[in-house]
Amino acid sequence: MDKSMLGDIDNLPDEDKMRMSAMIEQLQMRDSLRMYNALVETCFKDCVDTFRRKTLDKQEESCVRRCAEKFLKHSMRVGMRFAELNQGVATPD
Amino acid sequence: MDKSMLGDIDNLPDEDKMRMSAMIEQLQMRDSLRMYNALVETCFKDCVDTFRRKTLDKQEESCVRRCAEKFLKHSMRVGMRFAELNQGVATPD
Amino acid sequence: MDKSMLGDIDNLPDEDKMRMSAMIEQLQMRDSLRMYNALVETCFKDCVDTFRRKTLDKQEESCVRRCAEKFLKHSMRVGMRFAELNQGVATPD
Amino acid sequence: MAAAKDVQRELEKEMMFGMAEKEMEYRVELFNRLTHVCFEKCIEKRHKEAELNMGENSCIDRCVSKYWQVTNIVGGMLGTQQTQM
Amino acid sequence: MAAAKDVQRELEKEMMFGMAEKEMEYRVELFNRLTHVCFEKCIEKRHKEAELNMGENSCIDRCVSKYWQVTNIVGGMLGTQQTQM
Amino acid sequence: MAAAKDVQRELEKEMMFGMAEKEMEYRVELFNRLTHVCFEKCIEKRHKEAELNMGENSCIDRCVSKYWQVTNIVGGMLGTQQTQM
Repeated sequence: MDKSMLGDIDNLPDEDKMRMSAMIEQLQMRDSLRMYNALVETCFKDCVDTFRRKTLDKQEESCVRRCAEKFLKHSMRVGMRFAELNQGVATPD
Repeated sequence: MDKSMLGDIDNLPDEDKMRMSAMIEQLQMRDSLRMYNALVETCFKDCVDTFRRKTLDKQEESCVRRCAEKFLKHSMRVGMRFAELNQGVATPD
Repeated sequence: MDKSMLGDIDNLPDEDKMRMSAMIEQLQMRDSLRMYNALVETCFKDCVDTFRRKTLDKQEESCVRRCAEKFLKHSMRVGMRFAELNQGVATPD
Repeated sequence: MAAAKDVQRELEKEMMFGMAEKEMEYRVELFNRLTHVCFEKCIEKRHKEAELNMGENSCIDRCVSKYWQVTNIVGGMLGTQQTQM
Repeated sequence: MAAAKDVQRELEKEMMFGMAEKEMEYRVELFNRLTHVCFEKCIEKRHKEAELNMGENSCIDRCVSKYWQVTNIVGGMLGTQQTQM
Repeated sequence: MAAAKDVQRELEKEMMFGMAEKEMEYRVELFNRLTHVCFEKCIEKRHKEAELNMGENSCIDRCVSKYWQVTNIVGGMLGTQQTQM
């Protein structure tokens, strides 16, 4: 698995660069939508367990809000660490 | 996340309408095939737990049949409720 | 679900055959990359449970190696059995 | 020059189709996750019956409704945080 | 008019490729789910050995065979219910 | 003949874009699985707080680092076994 595959992107003709960046933009949109779906499923599973009413009670709703905030912070932190590792930055134990 | 994205589909030229409906048809095919896969996995997991023979015993087979029927009814009901919510129909508690 | 869909691939013009095999090659690449991802996740889940250090200890590392080997052998065996069933080969109980 | 403009227009159209496709994929995935989670939360696993009983039916309705609410809450949070999602 | 027909034919070809692609994706997904489920059901989780033992090997064979049977049963049910799947 | 060559070149370009797309999809999937697993392993499920506490933060850092190591170990094994992956 090497990273060189996209290395020569700068040498592509303009038309292909545009196509490439359109593709990246679309993958990013798909990625955010998937993240949104994953976040909702995770927090629903963690916070909602009773089905006696069809609306969330206060406790469930605040659990969902805290869960979503934590998920976003978590996923930003994972993203930072992941980027460091991708760039070969060493970090203390 | 707004629904307007596809709102002006009627204003597209005929060729694009055809492409759009071809795309929708393909996504629907993928969707049914995924549902089929998900149904099989769910009912296999719920009903099959012993591996002393290579064919399902009577009990496992009827569990699978009931599970599949329930899954289909379940997923139809979810679809109906989902569609109502998408259209903003209020339902009693 | 019948297999005939791709049955007349031999009758396609050369250009389409090339497109078809390019498509198959791409799906195979996606498939291997997904398998790689699934293997890593499975073995990480099974083998790593403590997070007091940021590097794997000896025990975790050898668990991961054994798990990965088993996963590959497992998936080859599943592939063989799956292919037999796809071709309608009967096997003893 | 006309050709460059054609390419540009072609790309924009591809982009529009691609985005519409991603949007539909999102809805399908939402529906699939919802179906899966509510099956897990509401349906008795031994499958003694082929029919959904009354308890299961109302559990499904409430499960879908609560899931929908969670989607909206999270969507609101993402909207204010990132101004765009 | 010839152009419209070309567009039509081009679309039909796209459709054929798209459907073939979906069909292959389905098979790959089936194989992946099957592999995952049988790994969970048959393989001892502590991974003390790098080899599959006899019990695991025969469990895998039976697991694949039973999964295949479930696929066929469900396929039959969908076929009669919806006449097409 | 020139046309056949054009088709050939067009296909090669499609192939290049397709492979680049698969490669990016792989990275996105890796990131998503990693995020999901580390959330499960590190984050307290009752969600009493909206902040990550110190224990959770360092757990995340170590989880990502260990996951990365597993990726490399497995990548190495696949590389030597299959010479190509």
